[in-house]
Amino acid sequence: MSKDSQMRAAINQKLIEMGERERLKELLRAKLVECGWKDQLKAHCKDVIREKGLEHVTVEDLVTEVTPKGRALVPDSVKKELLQRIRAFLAQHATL
Amino acid sequence: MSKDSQMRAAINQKLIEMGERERLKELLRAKLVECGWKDQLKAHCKDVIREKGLEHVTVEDLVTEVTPKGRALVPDSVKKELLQRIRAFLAQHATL
Amino acid sequence: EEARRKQEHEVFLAQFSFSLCTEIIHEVLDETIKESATSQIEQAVNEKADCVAKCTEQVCTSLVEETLNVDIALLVEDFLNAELHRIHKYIK
Repeated sequence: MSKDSQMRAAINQKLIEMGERERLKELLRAKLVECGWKDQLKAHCKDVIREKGLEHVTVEDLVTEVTPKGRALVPDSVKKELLQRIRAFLAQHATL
Repeated sequence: MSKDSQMRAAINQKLIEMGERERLKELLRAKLVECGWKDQLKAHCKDVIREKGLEHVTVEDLVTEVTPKGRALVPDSVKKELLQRIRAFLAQHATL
Repeated sequence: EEARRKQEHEVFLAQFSFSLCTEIIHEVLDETIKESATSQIEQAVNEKADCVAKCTEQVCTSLVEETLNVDIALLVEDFLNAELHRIHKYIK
């Protein structure tokens, strides 16, 4: 294992241990609701179901169909905020 | 056309296509005879004529007069049986 | 040497932060998209079942009314004819 991947594994371990990974995920979930992403996704799911007909759509089909748009719809500001929080956490725990 | 009226049209279409609509009407008629509906309605016709006098009653008048009671006299059990038969038919034959 | 190591570490942290951020976004998005897809399909299935149930009842009601309208008209006509016949016979 290289030095980098050792370090990566150690940080990941620490993030999980300290509950920060879950907190980051929670923060993102909350931001996605707050910025209307979740509603947009719901509407897109509805459109696809209406377009293809309920009897022709499985959950897997729907996931495949809406994922590209779902990813594209995440606002840059949300991504930036998450990145900053990760950086702040790492900076705060400089020994990592 | 609204979603509901499309659905109603599809159900009717299926019932007519397979001759089930006529069979259901026949079943209803048989049930009405069986439960004494016809006799009760005739008795009601008699009452109306006794009250108004035969010379003052046309077919249309009498129809208008006895229809509400005719509808009310259909037992709920008969309506339920009919509904269940339609449901069973659709479950067996239709992809709506 | 110290400065070089520090800079390397900074670069590493920047890259790590970015890849962790992407990883978390993908993880959360995948979970949320799957949840939404499942619940939207479930909701559509329920809505359709409600619609079928409601429309089946309406079709049944109209079938009963249609049959009753015809049968009541026939019954009344037969009844009046019979009454008239009876009276004529009585008068005779």
